[in-house]
Amino acid sequence: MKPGERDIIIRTVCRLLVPFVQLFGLYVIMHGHSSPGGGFQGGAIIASSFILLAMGGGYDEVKRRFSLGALTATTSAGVLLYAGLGVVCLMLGANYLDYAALPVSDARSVGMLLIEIAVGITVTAAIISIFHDLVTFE
Amino acid sequence: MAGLADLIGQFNNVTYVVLMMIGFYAMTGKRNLVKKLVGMNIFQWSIILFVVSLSAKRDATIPIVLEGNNAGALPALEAAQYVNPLPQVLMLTAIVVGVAITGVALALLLRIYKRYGTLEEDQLLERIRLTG
Amino acid sequence: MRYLHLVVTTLTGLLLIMGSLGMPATGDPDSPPSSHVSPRYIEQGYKETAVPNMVTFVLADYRSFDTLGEVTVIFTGAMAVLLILRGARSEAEE
Amino acid sequence: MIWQLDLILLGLTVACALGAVQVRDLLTSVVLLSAFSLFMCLLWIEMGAVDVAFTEAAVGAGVTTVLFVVVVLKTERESQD
Repeated sequence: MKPGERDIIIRTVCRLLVPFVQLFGLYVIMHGHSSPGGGFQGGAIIASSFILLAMGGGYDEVKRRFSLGALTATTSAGVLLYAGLGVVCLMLGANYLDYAALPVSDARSVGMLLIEIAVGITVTAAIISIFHDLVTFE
Repeated sequence: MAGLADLIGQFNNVTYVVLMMIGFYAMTGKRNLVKKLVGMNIFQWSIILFVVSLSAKRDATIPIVLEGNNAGALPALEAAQYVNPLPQVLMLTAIVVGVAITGVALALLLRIYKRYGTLEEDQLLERIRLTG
Repeated sequence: MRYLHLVVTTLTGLLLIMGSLGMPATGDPDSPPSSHVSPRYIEQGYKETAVPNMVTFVLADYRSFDTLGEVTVIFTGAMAVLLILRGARSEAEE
Repeated sequence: MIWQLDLILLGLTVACALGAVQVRDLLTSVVLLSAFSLFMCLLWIEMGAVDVAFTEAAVGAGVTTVLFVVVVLKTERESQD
């Protein structure tokens, strides 16, 4: 076994666990309305699934799956989605971030779900980005 | 029994001060920069402990509305039944911001180690003086 | 001077303990933080927003500005790490 | 709130914090910090702050520890004090 290589059991178990961890993270984001959870927690769980992949398969495995530019763009996309929802409310004639103006039923609940998704995207991308920068620094 | 209840009520307040003293001691007294960062994290969590302690209430349940006991009608909610959600919200965001702060501090540590080759404060000061 | 930090730590701790003895006891339902604005959130929030989790609706609805600020702070943290570490690499390559 | 449980958990957090500050091996220090964070998480469940406890378990005990371990392994493991 070469120095940078992991045992096949660790590698396989980590790779098998990753989709379940990611699914649980999505569940936590989506179900934050009626149980403990939300964007911050779900984002951290999805980010830690990538960290698990890095621990199991070596960091090159993870780097093949996303580009750095896309990671930075995703970090900004979450903040822009959040601020953009506020601007949408402004255009519909209400105050900034006043979701009651959205033209759907249960508007405030739907607005909160969008906010949680935006927060989740930002937290996921930010934690992966920090982890990537710390690991690849020579 | 009033004396005992008062004493129990002050546990959290005293413990947050003790944890804060430990963190403050690590930040001022230890010379290793990673130790200082560990102290900073303990300090931060002691403040979070203090604020979350303000939200606790005796004989109250978690801040999620109990549904389904009478279908259709909205349950009448009493403030004394649920713990205070406001300090929890503020501290929820503070924890996640703490990770971002720790990340920036660790990045600075890596840069310092690359440039000076040490993380001990006294050796670091000496090398800074030597190289100018 | 060697034990100055211990003295400072002990003094700060004693002052804080003295100050915190006047705090409301933990678990007091009528303490000032629990009697000002949070009863309004607990009693009216579910009717107004149809979301059962109180932490979620205070976080994402009533205090949405606050959360926007926090998300911006996390974004800024990620960008700061990027500039500190990846900026160093391009500096070394030049 | 159960005050007996509260007292035990507060004692454990203080012990973990003292250990994390005093031990010389930095990797042990980081792992003790993670344990400290996990006891804090239990303390918050006991106080009824489930969302904060969830965040703490995911972020404080998970991600922070990984970041610290990465830095300790990339620099020195021994500390002078």
